[in-house]
Amino acid sequence: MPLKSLTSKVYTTLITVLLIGLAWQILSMLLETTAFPPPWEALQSFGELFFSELMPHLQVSLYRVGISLMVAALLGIPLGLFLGKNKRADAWSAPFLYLTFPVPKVVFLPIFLILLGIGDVSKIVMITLIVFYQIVVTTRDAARNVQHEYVLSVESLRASTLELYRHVYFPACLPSILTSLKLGLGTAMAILFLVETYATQEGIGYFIMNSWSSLAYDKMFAGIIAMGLMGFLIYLLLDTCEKFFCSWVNP
Amino acid sequence: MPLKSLTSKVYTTLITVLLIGLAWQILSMLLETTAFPPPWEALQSFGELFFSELMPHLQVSLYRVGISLMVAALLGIPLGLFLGKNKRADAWSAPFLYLTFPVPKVVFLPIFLILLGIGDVSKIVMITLIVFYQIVVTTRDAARNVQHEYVLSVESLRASTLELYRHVYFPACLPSILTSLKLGLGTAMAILFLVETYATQEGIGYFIMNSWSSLAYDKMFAGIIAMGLMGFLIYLLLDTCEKFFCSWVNP
Amino acid sequence: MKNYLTIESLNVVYAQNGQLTPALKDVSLTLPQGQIGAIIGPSGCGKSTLLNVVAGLNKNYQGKVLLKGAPPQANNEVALILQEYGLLPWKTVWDNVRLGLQIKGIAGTQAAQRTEEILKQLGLLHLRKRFPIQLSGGQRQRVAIARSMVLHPELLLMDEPFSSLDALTREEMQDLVLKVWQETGLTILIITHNIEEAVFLGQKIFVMSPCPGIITQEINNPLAGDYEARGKMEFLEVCNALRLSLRGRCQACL
Amino acid sequence: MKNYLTIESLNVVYAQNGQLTPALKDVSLTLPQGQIGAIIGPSGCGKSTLLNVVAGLNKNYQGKVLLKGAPPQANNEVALILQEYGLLPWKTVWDNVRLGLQIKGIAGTQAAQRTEEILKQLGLLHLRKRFPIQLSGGQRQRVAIARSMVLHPELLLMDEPFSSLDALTREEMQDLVLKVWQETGLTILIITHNIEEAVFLGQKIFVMSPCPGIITQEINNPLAGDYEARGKMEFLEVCNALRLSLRGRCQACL
Amino acid sequence: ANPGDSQAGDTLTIGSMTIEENLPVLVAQQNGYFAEQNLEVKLLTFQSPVELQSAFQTGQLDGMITDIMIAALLKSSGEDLRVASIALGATPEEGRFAIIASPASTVKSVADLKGKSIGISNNSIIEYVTDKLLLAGGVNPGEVNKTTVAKLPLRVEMLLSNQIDAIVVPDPQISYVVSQGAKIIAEDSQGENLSQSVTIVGKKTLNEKQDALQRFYQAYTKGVQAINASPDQYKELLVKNVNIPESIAASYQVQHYSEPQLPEEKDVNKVLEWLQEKGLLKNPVDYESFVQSGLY
Ligand SMILES: Nc1ncnc2c1ncn2[C@@H]1O[C@H](COP(=O)(O)OP(=O)(O)OP(=O)(O)O)[C@@H](O)[C@H]1O
Ligand SMILES: Nc1ncnc2c1ncn2[C@@H]1O[C@H](COP(=O)(O)OP(=O)(O)OP(=O)(O)O)[C@@H](O)[C@H]1O
Ligand SMILES: [Mg+2]
Ligand SMILES: [Mg+2]
Repeated sequence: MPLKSLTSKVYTTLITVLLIGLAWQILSMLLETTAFPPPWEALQSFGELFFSELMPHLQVSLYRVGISLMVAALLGIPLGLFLGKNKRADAWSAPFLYLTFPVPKVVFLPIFLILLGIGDVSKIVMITLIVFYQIVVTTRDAARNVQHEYVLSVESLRASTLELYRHVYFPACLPSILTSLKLGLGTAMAILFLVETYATQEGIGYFIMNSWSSLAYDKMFAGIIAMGLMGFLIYLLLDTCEKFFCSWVNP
Repeated sequence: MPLKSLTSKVYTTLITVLLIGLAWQILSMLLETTAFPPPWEALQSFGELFFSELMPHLQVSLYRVGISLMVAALLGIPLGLFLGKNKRADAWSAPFLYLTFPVPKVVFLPIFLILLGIGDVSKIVMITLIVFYQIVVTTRDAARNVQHEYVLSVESLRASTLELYRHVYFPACLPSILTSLKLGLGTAMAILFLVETYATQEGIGYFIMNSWSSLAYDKMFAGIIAMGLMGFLIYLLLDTCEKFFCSWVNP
Repeated sequence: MKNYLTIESLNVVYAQNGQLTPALKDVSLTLPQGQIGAIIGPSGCGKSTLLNVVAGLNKNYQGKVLLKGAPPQANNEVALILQEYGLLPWKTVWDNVRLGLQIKGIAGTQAAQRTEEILKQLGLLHLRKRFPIQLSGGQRQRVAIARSMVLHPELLLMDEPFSSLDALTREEMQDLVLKVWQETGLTILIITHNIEEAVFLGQKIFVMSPCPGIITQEINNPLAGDYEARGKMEFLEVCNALRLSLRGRCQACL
Repeated sequence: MKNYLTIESLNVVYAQNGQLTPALKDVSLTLPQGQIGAIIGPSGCGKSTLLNVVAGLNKNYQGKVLLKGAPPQANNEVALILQEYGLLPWKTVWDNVRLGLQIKGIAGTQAAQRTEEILKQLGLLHLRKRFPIQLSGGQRQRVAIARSMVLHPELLLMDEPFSSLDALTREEMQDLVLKVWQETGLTILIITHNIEEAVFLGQKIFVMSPCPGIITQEINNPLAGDYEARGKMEFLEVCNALRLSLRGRCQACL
Repeated sequence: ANPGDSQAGDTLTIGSMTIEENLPVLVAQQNGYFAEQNLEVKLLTFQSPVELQSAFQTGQLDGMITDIMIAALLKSSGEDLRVASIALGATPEEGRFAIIASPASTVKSVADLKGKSIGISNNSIIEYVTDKLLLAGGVNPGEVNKTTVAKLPLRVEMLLSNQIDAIVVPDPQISYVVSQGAKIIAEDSQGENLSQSVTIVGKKTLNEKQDALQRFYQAYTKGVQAINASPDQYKELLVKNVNIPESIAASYQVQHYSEPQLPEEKDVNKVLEWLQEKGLLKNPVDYESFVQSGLY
């Protein structure tokens, strides 16, 4: 069974890759612009550059994204669960969230620079902050909607608040949390373009922007392929987590 | 009851605004940089500029964000529900989503420009695309997790597929969909900074970036306040929708 | 009398995490049009599984299941009361009950009238604006009953429909079902754990036994539907016979 | 004998969408330590509400509710079987049953042993790796019973615990509860719709009536717990008396 | 850091974008001229001017290479800084900017630009040069449709796909778009000296690290001399560190660099006037307190 599902997964992925390549080819032929090279050109640069250039950049970005996602999850999930459980705290924090959430965090860059310097810390904190908001909102909304029946059931066992979180709120919200991590991953990769444009010469975001600036579109798209692959791998990881930890949902 | 909850909402919001102001004041005093003016300076420019400058910019941005959110929702929600319901379609589309989702859509800007021109269309399509992904992923994950019991219950009434969507999948996923709209709103506002930097002199994103590049930090922060307010209002709208349409969740 | 329901050598196996659980094995039964069949059997013997197959909800079966000669999904005139009620938490009592009519394309005043009538009969009208979560267990169960009765189906499938009702309300409900049955001549298949109920309602009583579920006995019961019979010796005798037949179940599985 | 449970003029009102539904009005009752109390009454009369208050789940009440002289939340020795089972869908049968022990701080082999024992007694051991959604209705109900019995509580609150069980399994369960009660001398408060069950188990039987819920009668029943009595005339007489008492309910509310 | 601390003077952090102005610093780094001076110079690159100036403003940088406009804006917004030298543009030929028409457009001269759209980035040297070039060609800047496109590659792409009639860019983008068929309409390499990029330093650095700055300029001067002596030798370094499109890298010429010098007062005043006209100066800026002499 697992083997079969693995083969079929590989199969669909391959077909998808071929289809994407085909669409790409057609589009690049239609557009006839250097800004959108045909897929084989990008693939060729990808192959050439993978070990020499792309890998180190990917590693740096992976590190930044990985740390940020983890920190954001470690802070955001408990806070979200707390707010979703406690109507009072929620009512008090909601205006704060609602006022600050829509403000793009980019504008706080100067403050971050002063407080944290121009090194990796400010970059990681920036990604973390943005992903954190997404995780908090998703987790809170999920925790708000946890069926009261389950809470009562575990409360009747005289569970402490901590145990309620552990046995009810967390598992009940886990599917939503994993969704928010997936979204957070997408967001984090997008923010790479923001934070890897200052004071660094490393990272896949820098690589792509730099290739773009020097109008080296084949390199740029090689970077995009690498980015897609990196995201794909983290995604697979999250998906496996979902299969494993949420096997109770419509098993 | 509704009146009381309204007053308490206004009350917490006011307190929150005051607290944010205080934190801002303290931080700006500590940082001592022109890049982070004290709140009253920003407020003063906000007051001065609100009707003359900010309003028109806000209107333009609101239009762009509003249209994008709506289009993204109209396309993303049905697709998400469809993928969540149909395991087959999901299995086929998943690799595509997983490969393309983590690629920041910014890199497709040149292609969009070529295909759609430099006007509002390419801006709106850009925002739409990014928000669309978030809505699809959230809705799909929510639809996957709809309790099978409800589906069976309505299937036993010999409901057509369309009716299943209408009476089961859509209402069951509505809380998640509203969450994704909130997140989408935040994302859309962040992308304003990207799409309002080309070929436009309008929009709050342009206003803020323009103030920033001309080092008019008081104006910049006046713009940030306006942005926060605009987000806040859309948020309130979404929250009211949630109260209204999801009153069945732990009533 | 023509058979409304025909089941021949039905087999159902649940697959979960790579493990197979046989739930029904080689089950055959027939139910003539306009009759009431009662299924009785120990917990976990496959009664609900059987009903789900007949209702067309479980398409994953081997064997032949025909409703008026057609496969279950093709039949539009079936109504099912699920064991767990199956109420939609996002719809009020009123909307839950009206849903079936809406799906059948019956709308407007006719739907409203029928909904109101059934809610009144089941003593639920004052609760029509509530959500299921705001009801007591018995009230929820009655909403589930209303939801299927309002459809005026040809075949009514009931999975322990009165389990959460007090004795009195239960008797009222039995009477109501019987009244509707007498008036409209619909076919009914009911699962129950209550031996008296099975004997009072079931013209054909199917006794099931688990591991995997099979039908061990089929009793033709002429006393069914006779209000007078309820207290009589004859009635109690059938009940006792049924009780004995139930005792002889497979012990290996528990 | 000291009273384990004392309730004095308890009032509960549900507030929903600005509308108030009185559920219990001026309810008083006492239950001595080591006795079995049975609550019987029509659907929607507030039985579950009462039990939730005693279990400490509903803190929104007026009046006095004391368990061993302390408010319900302070009591650590209560176990509750919820009407809707209250199983966590994300835990297997095994984990659902073990959860209470885990929360009580009992872990390791002792917890595993107790869990295994109770699952065996209830015929569920072979299902231990399944999730609740993979069980039949009656199996779920038995898991809910196992979940509270494994705790060895001082006070066992049961909300229609046997409603989804077939007659035989039901009797087995009744016997099991009785056996545990005789062995450990715990106090039990059970809600049931089954008149025979109330008479067989309840040393004190509380009859409730709705709109809003009040206790109309309190019957002291010396026959309770007597296996021999089950078939006897005396037993049937008490049952009949109880049935009559239940008929005299308020008709206004339905 | 303490002014008396000898260690403190040994590191200078300079911010810049990936532009040709960086070459002397890069050469000095590569050839060890800074090391000779017992100096460590960190060159941090940014992809957009906003981030660069934020980093400078928040005290992360000792100095930065930027437009004279941004320097003036920063100065007038209260930032205590000085222009230490011209980075590029001491002569008109250095640091070329040009108005370029798209391959398909009919624009042949500056006069043809009336009513056409020009892609620029506003409040910057680009806009200043655009205005001046338009005026020199007899067109009022108000008569053209200035379109802001902040990102350089985007501006280039929009021109090449004929989304826009003309753009204003510096080198190497000029060479690139010309190689793709676009036409230069006007450039600032002849006549009046318009475009100057400058190196600015914060007052704090001036006070605390004056000695280090002097040594920096000695090394910098050696770098400039080395480049001018054999430009081709440093082409590879330039191509690697500055975004020179591959397709033109082969034919690309390393330009002439000037030794450090201060911008002339009249050039600075023209810029200040322009800023004043646009209402961008919060406080007046005067030449004397704007530049710093005596570093080289
Ligand atoms: N959340 C709620 N909001 C409003 N009313 C409620 C809520 N829960 C229960 N009620 C009402 O309170 C009354 C008592 O409910 P309760 O669940 O205690 O009844 P019960 O005696 O357990 O009935 P049953 O035998 O049907 O389970 C009912 O009329 C019910 O409609
Ligand atoms: N989704 C499932 N996966 C695996 N096994 C299942 C699943 N659903 C039911 N079963 C098993 O199939 C058997 C029959 O289940 P079914 O629900 O039909 O029993 P039932 O006769 O209705 O019992 P009850 O009287 O307790 O409701 C049971 O042993 C049950 O454990
Ligand atoms: Mg069943
Ligand atoms: Mg109840």
